[in-house]
Order: sequence, then structure tokens, then C-alpha cells
Amino acid sequence: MPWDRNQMAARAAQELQDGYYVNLGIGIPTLVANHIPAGVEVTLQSENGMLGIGPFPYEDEIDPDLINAGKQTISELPSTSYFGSADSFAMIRGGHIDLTVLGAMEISEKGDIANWMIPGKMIKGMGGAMDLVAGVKKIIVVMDHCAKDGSPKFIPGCSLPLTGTNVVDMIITDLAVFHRADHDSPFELIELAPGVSAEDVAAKTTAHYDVAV
Amino acid sequence: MPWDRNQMAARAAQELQDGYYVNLGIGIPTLVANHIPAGVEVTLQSENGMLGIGPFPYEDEIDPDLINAGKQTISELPSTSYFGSADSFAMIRGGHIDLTVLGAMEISEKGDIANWMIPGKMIKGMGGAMDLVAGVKKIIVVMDHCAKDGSPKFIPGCSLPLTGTNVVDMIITDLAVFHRADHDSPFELIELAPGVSAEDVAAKTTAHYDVAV
Amino acid sequence: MKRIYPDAQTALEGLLFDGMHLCVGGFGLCGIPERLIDALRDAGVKDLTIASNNAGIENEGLGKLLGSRQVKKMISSYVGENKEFERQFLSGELEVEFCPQGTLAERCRAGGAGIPGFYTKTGVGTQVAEGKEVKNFDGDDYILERGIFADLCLIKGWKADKAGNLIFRKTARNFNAPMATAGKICVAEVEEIVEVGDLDPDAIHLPGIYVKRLISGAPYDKKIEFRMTRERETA
Amino acid sequence: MKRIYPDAQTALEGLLFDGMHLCVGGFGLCGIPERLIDALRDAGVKDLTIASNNAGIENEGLGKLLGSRQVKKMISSYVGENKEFERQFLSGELEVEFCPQGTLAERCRAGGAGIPGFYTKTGVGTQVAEGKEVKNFDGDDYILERGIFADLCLIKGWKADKAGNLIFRKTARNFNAPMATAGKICVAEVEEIVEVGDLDPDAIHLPGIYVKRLISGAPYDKKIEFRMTRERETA
Repeated sequence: MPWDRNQMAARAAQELQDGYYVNLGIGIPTLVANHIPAGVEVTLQSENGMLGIGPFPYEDEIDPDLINAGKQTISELPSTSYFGSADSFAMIRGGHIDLTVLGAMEISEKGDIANWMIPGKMIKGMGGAMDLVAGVKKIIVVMDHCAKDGSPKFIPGCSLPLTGTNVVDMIITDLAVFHRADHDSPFELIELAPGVSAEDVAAKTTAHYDVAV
Repeated sequence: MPWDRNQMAARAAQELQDGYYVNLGIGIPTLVANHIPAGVEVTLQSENGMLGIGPFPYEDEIDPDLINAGKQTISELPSTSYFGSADSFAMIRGGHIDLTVLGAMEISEKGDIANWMIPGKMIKGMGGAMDLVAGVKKIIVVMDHCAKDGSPKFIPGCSLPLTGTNVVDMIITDLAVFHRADHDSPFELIELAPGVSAEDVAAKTTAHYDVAV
Repeated sequence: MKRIYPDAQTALEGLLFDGMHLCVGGFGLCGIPERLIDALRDAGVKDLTIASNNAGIENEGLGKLLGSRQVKKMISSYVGENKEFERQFLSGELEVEFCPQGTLAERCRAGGAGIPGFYTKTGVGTQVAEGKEVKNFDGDDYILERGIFADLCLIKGWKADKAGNLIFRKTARNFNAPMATAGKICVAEVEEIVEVGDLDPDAIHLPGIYVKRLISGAPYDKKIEFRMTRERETA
Repeated sequence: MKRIYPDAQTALEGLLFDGMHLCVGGFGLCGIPERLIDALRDAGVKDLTIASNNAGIENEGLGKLLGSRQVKKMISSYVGENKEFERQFLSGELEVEFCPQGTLAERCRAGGAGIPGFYTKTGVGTQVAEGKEVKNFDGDDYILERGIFADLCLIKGWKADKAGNLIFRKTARNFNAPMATAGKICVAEVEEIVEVGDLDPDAIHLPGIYVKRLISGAPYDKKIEFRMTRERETA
């Protein structure tokens, strides 16, 4: 049985280590915050200028001056600090953030990622995605294994415009987990969702990868 | 009679305009603060990270955490703000400071300035001088007209290592004031100390300049 | 020196011209200079090039200037859901330069800091790198990005003293901080103007040197794009 | 995560090696990490390359490490009056890279911000430009300066909370702010460690992400280089 959104998020959360500073993208990545392992202290960064994101606010705590990078209202913590956008991306670009979890449309076997535009569709922009994949120490992608039409998303080379080249460290899909030790190594299939076989994954993947399950 | 240090500083102070943000170098330039014209509000910047320098502190106000760029104890004002060195020089390099007054060893007729090292002598370093002459909107040099051995300091080309090229806007010596409208124009002699003639100045200057007195 | 103006309209007097370049602070609708945007709209100045992280939504923020067709070009990282934006963009009426968010913030900081260009890894190997110089430092490729320096910067702060020293509040700081420095002149609107000495000199976000003109824009009715809440646990 | 250490010596454990590069905060003797410098001296680590605006004076600040011959190279803007420095420099024992003060500050900020190089007007046409790439932007020449990224950054703050959020005091902020970001790890000493929540989140100068190890170095007996005063007007 493939993993659902929450299970994928929970799997990503297993990569969190005590003391990590983490930036979570919009969508499934946001759910990772609900699965932080016990005893692990993680500080969440929001690229619009905040370290130490709290949960969504109570109705009477809502503050228009306090939003995350998805423009959602949030709350602060006692450890929170605020800063401007230049300082925020100095932090990201400078490699001070330990981990980011992002969604993607396509990932290539070389670790390229495409997640910001589809030619012919209205372009909304890359936001902070290009900065995050270029700067953060470890990049985890969480995405459905296949597109809605059934076509593979982990492929030999991306067909969509890229967000970054050779940047992805780990891919968590609803079917499997792929990982690589460094950016010169190929991805390895290291884990399968319950009831999913390595053959199932192979049938739905065109990227080359090593198998370690 | 040539101008003394205080008179040179007072002359430089006449260039101050209401609302100016000003950085004053060490030595005679520091004295400019004592001659700010009535009705003119000027904010002094210290490149170690402060806007709004106050006077020297009273004995019981001395604070080791509160010094100017010359490492002298100073006081703060109600309008003071503090910032780090990167932000301080962003302000300077970015052209946000209106005026700086600096000393110099040599000035060339092209507006080059040499004020940081003498070959063969111990080099102490340029400190913030190169940043100031490169970044501040208007550069005024205050210096003795001649070196101690009587040789001219306003000369065709500098012999000492440069601090900046084509940056000086005005030169105030103990004998005269030179000014140029822009960095493509030659300097003009625009003012003489009392009892000093244009011929006296010419005899002690090897730089080419126009005469407008 | 006159720094405090009675309203946004007078604060912009003498600063506006057709075809000008602006930097406008804010992230989404958070920390946008609402009063100054309204005054820009009312002034009718046109063919504007605006660097701003977002382009507002319909009838809010910079969306107002899109509605009135005053914008020629946007330099933004994300333009969200704005039907009028989409229409103008797809029809070619509006030019858009997409710039990664961190690159945009740094380009503004650089412009304000006298840095005409810097190298970044962001965007290497992507469309963003097209036409840009690539340089290798210590084995990695970086692209050259240019500083942004506008004719006018418009920002929104929380409080400022009469010397122009300004502080922001929470995530409303965002692009207002770097953009305030990135132009010939910066006009700021704040929620409250306080006396000199009322703000902690160690806690000033933007020194008065950058705030040449200042207005109080209160009262504010701040808009929220995505209102999220959680339930209080019942005892 | 362990962030707070009992003293400077333990805070540096495992971080030191001969030939390493450091960024050390402070301006003159103002805001220098005294305890950490003492611990460096006591550790005896040598052949250090140190980026620091100044090199201390005899037996104060980095002057201590010069006295014990632990420094191979300084990257500084001004090295003031220090006889031992002068002797080592003139005899060729000590290498010095003079760097304009603003360029040094920006190189550290750039290194910490993932920017390997940037262009500046500072130093164009001077000795500082020798061997550096010159590029023309919009009619003016600029030189390429490199970011600095050290093995270890040592800084001095005023207060920090237990999450590492740190504030500086007055002009003791200086180079401590950019240098804290410019290395693989930053160790900070402060005058007081306070509880999480005691500092205003809008007024943090250095977010805890940069402060990986923290000590309280109190009590401090801060040195003054040039003690200047004025007389009280008598009534």
C-alpha cells in the first residue's frame, strides 16, 4: 500500500536531527512539522524572515504581521527571531540551514529538480525555491511517484525548466525512498512503502538508480 | 597669515548643509564638529558602526563599548543608532554619506589622494579611508599646503601609494581653498587665507589649477 | 531638515516621473506601503518598472497599479493569483522579470551598498542563468547578478522617530529592510511616529539616514491572504 | 543540542588545528572575544591565519597571539601601534594582507552569505587592486573581491539566550556581526546568558542559528585605547 501524504511527511521527518535548522516548503513538506521525532529539537525557518515558526495561531492570536512564506498566518515561539529578506537568504545561500523539504514536478537521476514552471501554463515564479536548492545543506524532495497521467517523475533528465542542477540528496515518494551519499554518486533505492516491491518501483521509474533494498 | 588648524576646520564646516550625514577623519577633520554653523543639523557617522556621534563623555559616562573610529571614548545622542561594520560600510560604499573630511599626504591635480602609507616606513593600514573616498558623495581634504620639508603636497601626480583615484572634490590647506565642480573639471583656486596671495600659493604648488580669486 | 510629511501625496511631491524605477517593500500583503501605493495610483504616473517580491492581488497592494495600467515591468519572484496580472502578462502588455527571491533581496541590498554585481550559485544551470556571466570559484560555478538601484524606494515600517530611525514588526520587515537602501531616495510610511530618544539605539532596524521622507499612515486595516488557525484544546 | 559550554577552553574543544583560518570580531579592543583569545593562546595552536580588523595591542587582544608567535598571517585594515607586530612584520615572520575596512567587513558578510565574490569601487587604481579582476559596470571600474569563509569564527556579544539568539551593545557590535556568519562554526562569548524569551524577537542582532557554542565570559574588565573626556560645565 503506497504511503499517504502524512506517511511521506513522517518519513521525511525521520531525517531530522537534534539541533537542525530546517526550511519546509508548501504542501506535503509543511506536514513534516507534525512528525518531528520525540527528543529532537528542530528550529523552522521561514524565508520571509523568521527563525522559530510556531503552530497556526488561535483565532484571537491572528496577526497580519506574522505570516510564513506561504502567506499563512502563524504564531511565534519564545525562541523566535525576525530579520529582513536579505539576511534571511544570506542564511539560506550561505549554507546555514541544515535541511529543506520541497515538492517537485520532476527529478532527474543526476539530482536536478524542476518545480517552478510548466511551459505554456501561467508562470507564477520560483519564489525562494532556487535559493533553497542552491544553498541548503541537504535537499529532500517529497512527491508522488508518478504524475496524474501515470508518467514517471523520477526520470533520466528533466523535461521541464530546472530549479537547480545536481542538488537533490533524497527523494521520498508514495512508493519508495531514494538516497545518494553525495552529489557524485547515483541514487539508491533504500526503502519501499509496505506492499510495494522493487519491481513495482522499477516499472514506474525511468531514472537509473542502484537498488539497496 | 595662514589659517591654523581650527580655522581650516571652520572653513571645512562651511560646506556642511542642513540634514547632511558626515564622516570626519582623525586629526584636523575631527575639529570640524566644533564649527557646525548655527541652524545646520548634521549627523556624524563613525565607520565602526554608529550614526549620531555625541561629544566626548563626562568622566563618569565613559563606556568602553562606545568608541569612535579613532578608538576614542565618545557619547551618544538621543538620535543615535548602532549597527555592524558590514552595514556601516554598506552605508558608506552605497553613497548614503553626504560628505567626508579627511587628511592627506598628497593630492594630485586629477583628484587622486594618497594618505595611507609611505614606502619604507612601517605600514599601519588604510583602515576605512579607501572605502570613504570611493563611496562618499563629496570628499574634502584638509591638509597643510606643504610638507614639513617645504615640498608641495598638491602636485601633478602623487608619488605615494594611492588611497583613491579621481575622488577629491575640495582641498582646504592653511593657505587656500581649491574646488572643482565635478570629476572631469580641473581644480580652481577659490579662496585665500588672509594675507596670502595667489602668487604665494602658486609658488608652493606644482599641481595645475585654474584661478578664480 | 524637513523629514515628516502630512500625507503620502505630499511625501511623493517632486519625486515621480513616467518611466521611473521603484523598489517597493513587502511580502505578499504583509508590510506593504499601502498609503504610498495609493498615492502612486492617484498621481497617475505610468510606465513604471517595479522591483517587488510580489505583485499584490486584485485591488490590493501593487495590484492596484496593475489595475490602473501604470506598470510596464515587474521584477518579482512570485506573482501568485491575480487575474488582471495574468491577463496583462499573457497579452504581453506587462513585462515580467522573474528573479529568485534571495537573489532579488541581495540585488537590492547590493545596489544600496554600492555593489554593482555579485556571484551566486542560485539559478546556475537554469533559465535564470541565461545571458549571465558564469564564473568558477574553487571548483563551483556561480552566476553574476546585478545590483538594483531605483529612483525611489517605498517602504512600510512599524514605528519611526522624528530623526527617521525606524523599526519593523515581526515578518512585516521582509523586503522593506534591503529595499529602503536601494535607491536615490526612500519614502517610508509607519504606523506611529515617536519622539527622538523613544527607540532603543541598539534596536534600530533602519537608521534615519535612509528615511528621507516619512509619514504616519495610521490607522491600518491590514489584509491577510491565508487565514489559518488552530482550535483551542478544550479542558 | 548542547550549545552552552562552561568555559572558553571546553567551547573550543575539537575545533582547533594548526594552520587553520579564523575570523575574530572586534574593533580595536572594543568588542573583542577576550576569553576565547586567551583559550586560543593556551591551546598553543599555531600558523593561524586571522581575519580581524586590527591586531590588538601588546599583550591585549590578538596581540597576545602575536606575542606567543601563533599567527602566520593577518588580514586586517589597520594594525596600529604594536611593537611586537612591527618587529615580526618587518622581519618577515608575520605575513599581513591589508584590506580596506569596508571591503573586509563585506568579504566576511559575503562569505557567510554564500557569495564567493563581489565588485566594489573601493581600492580601484590602488595597490589593493593589484592582481584583481577589474570590470566595468555602467561606465565605472570596479574590482572583484573574494568572500572570506573561515574554519572558525570567534565573537563577543553582550547577551544571548539559551537558544543562541544574541545581541550586541553599542559600538561593540562592529565586526562581530558579519564575522559570526563567515565560517564553518561560530563560538560566541557573552556577558550574560539569559532565558529563552527574555530577548525581544524583533531586536535580535544575531539569530541562534549562527551561535553553535556559547559561553558566559563575565566578569569583563574592558580596556580603553584612547580615553577622552570633557569637563562638566560648572554652574
